[in-house]
Amino acid sequence: MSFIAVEGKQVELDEDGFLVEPSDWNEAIVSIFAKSEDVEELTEEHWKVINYLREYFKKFGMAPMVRKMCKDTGLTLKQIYELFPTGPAKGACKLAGLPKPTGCV
Amino acid sequence: MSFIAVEGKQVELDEDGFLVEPSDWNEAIVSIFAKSEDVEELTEEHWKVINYLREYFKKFGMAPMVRKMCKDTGLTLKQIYELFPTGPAKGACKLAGLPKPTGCV
Amino acid sequence: MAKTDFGPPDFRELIPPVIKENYGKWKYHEVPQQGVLRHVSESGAVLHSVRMASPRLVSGDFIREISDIAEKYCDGYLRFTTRNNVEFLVSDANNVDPLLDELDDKGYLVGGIGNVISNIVHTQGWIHCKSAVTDASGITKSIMDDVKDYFTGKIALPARCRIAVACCINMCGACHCSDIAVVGIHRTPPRIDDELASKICEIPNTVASCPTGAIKPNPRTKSVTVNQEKCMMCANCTVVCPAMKIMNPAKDGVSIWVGGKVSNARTAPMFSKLAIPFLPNNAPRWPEVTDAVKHLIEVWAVNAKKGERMGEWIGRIGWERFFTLTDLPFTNQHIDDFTTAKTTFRSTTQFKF
Amino acid sequence: MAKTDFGPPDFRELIPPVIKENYGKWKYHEVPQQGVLRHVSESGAVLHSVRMASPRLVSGDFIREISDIAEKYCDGYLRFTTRNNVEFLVSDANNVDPLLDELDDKGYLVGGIGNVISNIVHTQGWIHCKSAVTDASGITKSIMDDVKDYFTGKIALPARCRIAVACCINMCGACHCSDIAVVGIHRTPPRIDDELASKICEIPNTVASCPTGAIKPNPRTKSVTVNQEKCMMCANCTVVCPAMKIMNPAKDGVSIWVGGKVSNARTAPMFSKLAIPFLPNNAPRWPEVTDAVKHLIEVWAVNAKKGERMGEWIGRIGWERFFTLTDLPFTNQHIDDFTTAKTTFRSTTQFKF
Amino acid sequence: MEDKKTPLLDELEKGDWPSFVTEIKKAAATKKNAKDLLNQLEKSYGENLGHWKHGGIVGVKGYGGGVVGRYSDSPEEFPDVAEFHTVRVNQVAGFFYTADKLRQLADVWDKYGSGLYNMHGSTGDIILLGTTTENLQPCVDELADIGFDLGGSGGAMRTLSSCVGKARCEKACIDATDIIRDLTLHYQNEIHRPAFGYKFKIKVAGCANDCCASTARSDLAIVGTWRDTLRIDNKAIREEYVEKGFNIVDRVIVKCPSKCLSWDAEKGVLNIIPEDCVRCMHCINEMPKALRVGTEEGATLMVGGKVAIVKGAMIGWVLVPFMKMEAPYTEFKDLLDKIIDWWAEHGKNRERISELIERMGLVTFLKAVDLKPLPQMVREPRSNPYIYWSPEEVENNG
Amino acid sequence: MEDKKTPLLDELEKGDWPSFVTEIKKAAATKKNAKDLLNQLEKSYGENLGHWKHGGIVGVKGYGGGVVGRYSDSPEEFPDVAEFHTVRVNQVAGFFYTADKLRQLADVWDKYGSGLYNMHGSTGDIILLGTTTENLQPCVDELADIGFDLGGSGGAMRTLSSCVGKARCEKACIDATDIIRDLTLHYQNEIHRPAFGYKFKIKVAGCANDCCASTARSDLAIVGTWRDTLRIDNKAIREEYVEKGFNIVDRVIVKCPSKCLSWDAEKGVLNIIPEDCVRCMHCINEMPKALRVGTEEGATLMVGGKVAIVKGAMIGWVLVPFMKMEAPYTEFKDLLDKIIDWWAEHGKNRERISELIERMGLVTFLKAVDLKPLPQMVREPRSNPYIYWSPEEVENNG
Ligand code: SRM
Ligand code: SRM
Ligand code: SRM
Ligand code: SRM
Ligand code: SF4
Ligand code: SF4
Ligand code: SF4
Ligand code: SF4
Ligand code: SF4
Ligand code: SF4
Ligand code: SF4
Ligand code: SF4
Repeated sequence: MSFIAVEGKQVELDEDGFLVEPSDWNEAIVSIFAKSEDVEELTEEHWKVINYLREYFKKFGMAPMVRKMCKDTGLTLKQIYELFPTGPAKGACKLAGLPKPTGCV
Repeated sequence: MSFIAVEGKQVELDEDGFLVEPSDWNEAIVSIFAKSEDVEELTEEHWKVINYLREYFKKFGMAPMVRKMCKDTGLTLKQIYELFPTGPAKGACKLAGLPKPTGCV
Repeated sequence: MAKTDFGPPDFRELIPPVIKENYGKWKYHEVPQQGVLRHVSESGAVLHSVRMASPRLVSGDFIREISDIAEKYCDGYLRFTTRNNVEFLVSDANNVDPLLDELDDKGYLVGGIGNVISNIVHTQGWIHCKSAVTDASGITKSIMDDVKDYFTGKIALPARCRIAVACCINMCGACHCSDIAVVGIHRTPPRIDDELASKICEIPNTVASCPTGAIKPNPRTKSVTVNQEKCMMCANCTVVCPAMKIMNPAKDGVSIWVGGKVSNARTAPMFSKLAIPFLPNNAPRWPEVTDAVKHLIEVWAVNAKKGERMGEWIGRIGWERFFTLTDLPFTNQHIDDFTTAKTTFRSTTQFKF
Repeated sequence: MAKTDFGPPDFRELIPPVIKENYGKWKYHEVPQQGVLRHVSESGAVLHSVRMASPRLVSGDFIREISDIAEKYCDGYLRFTTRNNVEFLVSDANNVDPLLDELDDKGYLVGGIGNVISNIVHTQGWIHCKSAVTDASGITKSIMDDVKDYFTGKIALPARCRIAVACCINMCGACHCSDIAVVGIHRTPPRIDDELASKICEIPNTVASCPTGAIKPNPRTKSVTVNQEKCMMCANCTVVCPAMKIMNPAKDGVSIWVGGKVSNARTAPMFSKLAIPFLPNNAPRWPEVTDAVKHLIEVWAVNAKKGERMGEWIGRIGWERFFTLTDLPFTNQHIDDFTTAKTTFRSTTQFKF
Repeated sequence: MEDKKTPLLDELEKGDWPSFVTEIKKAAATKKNAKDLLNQLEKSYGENLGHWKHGGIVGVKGYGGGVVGRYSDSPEEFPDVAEFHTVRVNQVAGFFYTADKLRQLADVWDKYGSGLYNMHGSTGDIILLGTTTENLQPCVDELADIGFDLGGSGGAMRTLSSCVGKARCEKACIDATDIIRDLTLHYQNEIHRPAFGYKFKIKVAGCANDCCASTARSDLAIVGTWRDTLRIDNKAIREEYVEKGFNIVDRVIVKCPSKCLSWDAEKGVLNIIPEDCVRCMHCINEMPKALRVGTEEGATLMVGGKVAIVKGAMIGWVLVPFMKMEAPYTEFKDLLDKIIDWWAEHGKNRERISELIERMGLVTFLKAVDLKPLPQMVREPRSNPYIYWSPEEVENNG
Repeated sequence: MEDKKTPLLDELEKGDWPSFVTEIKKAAATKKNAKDLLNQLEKSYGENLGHWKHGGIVGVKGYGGGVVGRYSDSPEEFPDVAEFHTVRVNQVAGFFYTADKLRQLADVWDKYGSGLYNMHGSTGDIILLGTTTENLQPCVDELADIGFDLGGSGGAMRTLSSCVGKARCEKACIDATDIIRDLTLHYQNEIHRPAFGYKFKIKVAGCANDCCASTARSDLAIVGTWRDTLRIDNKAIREEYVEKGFNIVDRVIVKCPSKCLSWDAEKGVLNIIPEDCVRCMHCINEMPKALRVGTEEGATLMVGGKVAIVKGAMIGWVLVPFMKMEAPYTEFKDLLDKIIDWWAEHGKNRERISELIERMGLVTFLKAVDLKPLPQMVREPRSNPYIYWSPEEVENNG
């Protein structure tokens, strides 16, 4: 567990750097997470993915499967990795403020 | 198929003497059915069973199983047969205006 | 009130004296000739039973005629078998041959014992059942005409072969454990009369009746709907709800199943498995069905080892070889997709090409 | 960007010349002595492989030591087996004995070939896995200490006996097809931290994770509920949802399963079946578990015919005899109640008293 | 009634096997309903379509079952089978009859029905094929006069049946006919007044040859067996079989499923490992003059046999490996009462007992009927790790 | 760091079998995290409780898997394993190494990790046991320098593994090591960037002995087999076996599952009915010097092997009875692509392919991957009458 300062507020992160409190999420946090996840600059494409993930989660209570995400956003897996070098789970989901994916490892 | 006159109205019966149109059911019909089913006199006990069946059907969309009916009405199977000599299915259900039981034969 | 609950007549009053005296004391039996059983008691007493084919559906004339015969040769004692043959219980050994002669004269067939095809166990069909896809009696008669030499023992078989015919998958003949089973099937889903259903259908029961969960209540029509992709055309819903109809003369048909058995001899009992998913329902003599049954019997008879019933033979050679030897196509229909389907998939590299 | 997607080193560059030259041309092998394989090629070339036990979890020292040994006797060539033993690939036959001597000197065990107990396939346990009910390495070590004479071939066995240990029913060691499997189990249902679940739980996934459908969403708490009567304590939900906890040191334990196999030799592959539903999780040496395993091996070794693996032996004598001979109680837990349970019920009067 | 032609059915009078069409025609000579049955059947043959309506709920006083109602869907065309109900008459145990008894039956049925019979129905009843609603009560009353009672139908205990058993079979380990007679009398109420959610069938086979297909066709099958060793007469083996050229090794030894037999050709002796024998009957079947079942007789009870509807066919599962079966069969009846009670209590509409066991679990069922789990009950123990532990079991084990 | 005592673990240094505790201690001599691993483990041994937290999602650039994250739940007590991630390194096909290669590996891991290894993990990877988040990227970078790449984890194609195959086994009918090397290279993206709903495992066994447990442990197993007749050297049978006292009848003939072998003792000849042989390997296993696999080599593909979660364990089902396996394995890859595509499209989260096939039906799956139904795919045809007919099939059949 650790804390980061976001706009003056202490925000708690778990050991993987995911938000502990989902409601802490905001755009400023995205910029901070972007750095740790090797995203150089947040483009429109990044936001497209982030917004898609947030909406999907809101609607279905879980993260989409990667293939679905590619289909729905029109991005290839390769493009996703170009956008989020640490991958959809560790990268994109973190930036989107989703709970840490617990699928299989 | 056949018809009987009930309070001036022609009521249609199927070949087993069950009502074709469930909404045709009324108390006068019970008395008519009572005769064909060897029920000599309609007592309070009879009505208890009839009302129970109708309510059960309304609630669950099907007739109760015989054992359940005995339990719920507090009557033994023997008593049911004393009340309705042609039995729960052919006798009691018919008087109660339920659809013809189609369980196993 | 009429007399009730007294049960059937007491069998003890309807058995011949030799049985009464040797009840539970039978020591062994032999089969002096096809159609005749000779049971010998510990006391040395002997009973001959002569087995005669019956169509099962019989008239009063038949009942009276066999009664007459029984009186003539068996002091009136006779029985039926669990496969609906008639057995004359002959106490006086001298009566056996005359009895056989009379039966022969009258054109009755004698046989059905041991490694033969005994009478077909079958069901009501169009003669009395509302669910019948086909006519069990008709198919039975057509098959038995063709295979009667296996009943009389004229042609030998490796083992017994038990055939059953059911007019629908309710399988009142318990086809599910027969060497060869013939079963009427539907191939199109039921149609619903919503208007009628709203009056007559016990909807929860109808929903529950569907093995594949294809039926859902339809609150709008106060009826039900059927998911066509899930429906396996089993007709069970139509038994429960009179507003559902499934009969489709143009598309209904007959299926053939093989390899079941009931006895625990050698192997555990076995279910019959699908051999031919569909044959046309071709009354009055069902040539496609009789040909298929004969063909199955012949392939088995030629290839099985002595003592191997249909299912034991297939167990030894494997289903892939069965389909090759019988030259039957293996189709989508053969692959199970019901609840325990996965237990029927082959989890080994052991197979034959 | 770092180099990616290039795959592992090419095995062709890591095999000894004798393998390169005789690749695909091996003709037969023999086992001159336990722990040594002698493969002969069509060309007449010979390769000796010397198999040595490994604890699987090894240190850099170990890696360097076996490298040194390999260099000394095998030009540096060695491999690991699919059961985590080390195999020294000796091209020069003259090096076999010196190698064996050195291994012996150093206290390494040689063996594991043929009708023996080879290395146990096991899993991470408390050493690295969050799901571990028990410690697989510890149980493995405890068992192998006890049965090492079966590894080295000092005591003979009727056939191979493959043991696997898994620290939870995820069974990363694939216990499900082992002659003997040791599996950590829970016996109490999971507890839910509703507060945490409301933040972190992907509820649909958690609901879907339950094999028995015991989990339902709880809209009130934005969490889930567990139906205790349906819960079989499998822990799958706890893998999916960090807010569900199932560890219960006082009640968790170890189960033992027998009769599985993987090869298609003689019989199809078989699943392991439950033999002992519960033994205490008694670290550091699990005496109840090691005793049980030893006992199972001994009963099998005494009673099986030559060549019969555990499952084949049980197949011949029947499970009822297995429980008698091993003197193990047959309990409610042994009776299957999962989706294909009915296919495990005995549908024949064939059994032994 | 004009005499309709039946060219299709006439085809079924050809051939050597006895013809049911001929039988119907015989009845039709005097019976109008038999004639119309033929006519309607001819129509079915032409159209590939049955002509009986759904349903039919008719009966006689005091009984809830025993009659299967039928109405033609074309009563105008076939007025004489407009009503054509069958009467299920409880057969005599072992299907034993005398000429007199059969004639009495025929007399009654000639009077009230079509004069057509199924000898017998698949469950075991005498099926009297076709009469009118009006005739039902008098027919049943007159059947009672000659000692015949109705069998079962609907959600009831069904007519019990058995193989011939000790009456005529040397292999019978239990008195099958007596058992069904006793149970039939004991359970008259359960047979005649349907009070269950579905049918419940009982069949009794004298031995594991199961000549009445009990494990395939009955919710509770009673199958004769023995606990000691089968009896071997080595002299008879030699003289009646081996010396007459019978290949005992091929026909018996290698086919023994438990491989517990061996033939000592030198001594002419058959050896058996008694505790390995699974009493499959095969060796006894092959050499009936030399081998006999053991003497410590009893039965194995198998629960749950049935055909496919709804959850798939089942062959009965071992419930009690061995039970002595001595009149009045009190131990058996006590158990049966518990079984039926549990099923009637928990079973849904049209749910057979095996389906209920499948739904609730065998262990739950065993607990309800006070039976201990036994390895004989299963082909194999569970292979999946989804073990349920009750809190008490957790306490007891550690 | 004070030197904690580990009396419980010390018990596991006793006995002759090599001790993992000793190994950890060796590493602990120089590695603080190995030492704390030992300490935390000691605590687990004392409490019967693991001390790793749930989750752990760490990784390296460009890869979505290959690392299993782990955090201690008592980081204050065991600071050196506060982060203790394992790195799954793709093993060399056939698990072949040279001393040099191993030492290179050890050098990297000494630098960045605990100095502890699983040789190998159950899927086949080299498991580097424990490092920090910080060290991950440099460690993986240096592994790349010595030619080692990551394996799979998560919803990906997992690291492929095989038996030793043609490299050292006379029984291999396919080139197992080459196949996994080729497929591994071909499917790098699927291995390294999880895009499926769950894991997908492939294992290759050279023959039906299945020395890598492929049918039990992989969603798609490739098992070597042959189509012609196994090769018999009767001279070798006589000289190497029978004449040396080997009981060929007991050990081979009666154990042949298809009973297609017979031994002509007089002529000293082994007879086979070739078309009956199910290629189980037993006879070849027993007499390796005399019998060999056939020459028309290929593979049987088995789909669906896995362990219990969620729907119960499965042993792979025959999907393709025989496929030639020749580099570059195009026919195989085409089929695999179809299989994975169908699964990825229809599979739910955490649903293995066998579970999807079970849910949607084998026939649906076969249609999707363009395979015809074959009797080899089933142990037996259906016994229940619940047959689905598509409207087209109804049209075609009648
Ligand atoms: C008369 C009858 C019993 C009855 O109460 O009516 C009967 C009587 C005998 N059976 Fe049976 N079985 C009778 C139906 C059955 C059935 C049930 C069925 O077919 O529906 C079976 C189970 C069939 C199955 O497994 O699918 C049956 C399986 C056997 C067997 C075991 C056969 C096998 O090897 O699988 C034997 C043993 C034998 O034949 O040696 C047997 C043996 C016998 C013996 C030899 C017993 C004896 O010692 O008296 C009897 C005469 C032999 C015969 O008919 O071949 N009986 N027998 C039934 C005659 C039916 C018929 O008319 O054909
Ligand atoms: C080295 C190894 C392959 C590898 O790539 O690493 C291997 C190598 C051989 N196996 Fe294996 N098997 C190896 C794991 C397996 C496995 C997998 C497992 O145990 O997890 C199996 C399946 C086990 C099972 O069925 O559960 C396996 C089942 C067999 C069999 C069939 C045994 C049987 O009768 O059921 C044979 C045939 C034989 O032994 O005659 C066999 C035969 C052989 C032969 C004789 C093949 C040959 O001609 O070279 C090899 C040496 C025999 C030996 O070790 O006993 N190998 N063998 C594996 C050694 C593991 C170890 O260290 O002990
Ligand atoms: C008459 C008889 C067939 C025959 O020609 O012999 C028969 C006829 C019918 N059976 Fe049956 N069953 C008959 C023995 C059987 C058997 C065999 C047995 O009892 O040994 C079975 C298989 C064993 C079993 O019970 O599982 C059998 C399994 C069914 C089923 C499927 C039950 C299931 O659980 O799967 C049904 C469907 C139902 O109950 O709705 C059924 C339903 C029916 C109905 C009542 C269909 C209906 O709803 O109208 C048939 C009435 C036909 C009629 O109009 O007469 N019948 N039925 C048999 C009863 C005669 C008798 O009392 O002796
Ligand atoms: C490391 C390894 C065990 C070992 O000690 O060798 C392992 C370790 C884990 N397995 Fe596994 N599995 C390992 C091989 C297997 C195998 C064997 C195989 O692949 O041949 C199986 C059985 C085969 C199969 O896939 O069905 C296996 C079946 C599972 C399952 C159950 C999957 C199922 O469908 O039933 C899970 C549960 C899950 O995925 O959530 C699982 C989950 C896990 C997790 C990721 C548990 C978790 O969620 O944290 C374990 C991580 C432990 C850790 O901290 O390192 N592991 N797991 C094996 C991988 C090493 C490698 O890459 O070589
Ligand atoms: S099998 Fe079907 S059609 Fe035939 S009698 Fe039984 S329920 Fe009727
Ligand atoms: S026919 Fe059978 S499968 Fe189809 S809807 Fe009716 S009950 Fe369901
Ligand atoms: S078996 Fe369970 S506890 Fe052990 S490593 Fe696998 S997932 Fe972890
Ligand atoms: S432990 Fe298993 S059975 Fe129990 S609720 Fe969780 S997933 Fe379901
Ligand atoms: S079941 Fe047994 S006792 Fe009954 S008739 Fe058949 S062989 Fe005889
Ligand atoms: S009864 Fe069956 S199991 Fe017993 S000895 Fe005879 S053949 Fe073998
Ligand atoms: S699976 Fe076959 S080819 Fe591979 S090592 Fe084992 S015996 Fe050899
Ligand atoms: S490989 Fe197996 S099936 Fe084929 S002959 Fe040899 S033992 Fe028989």
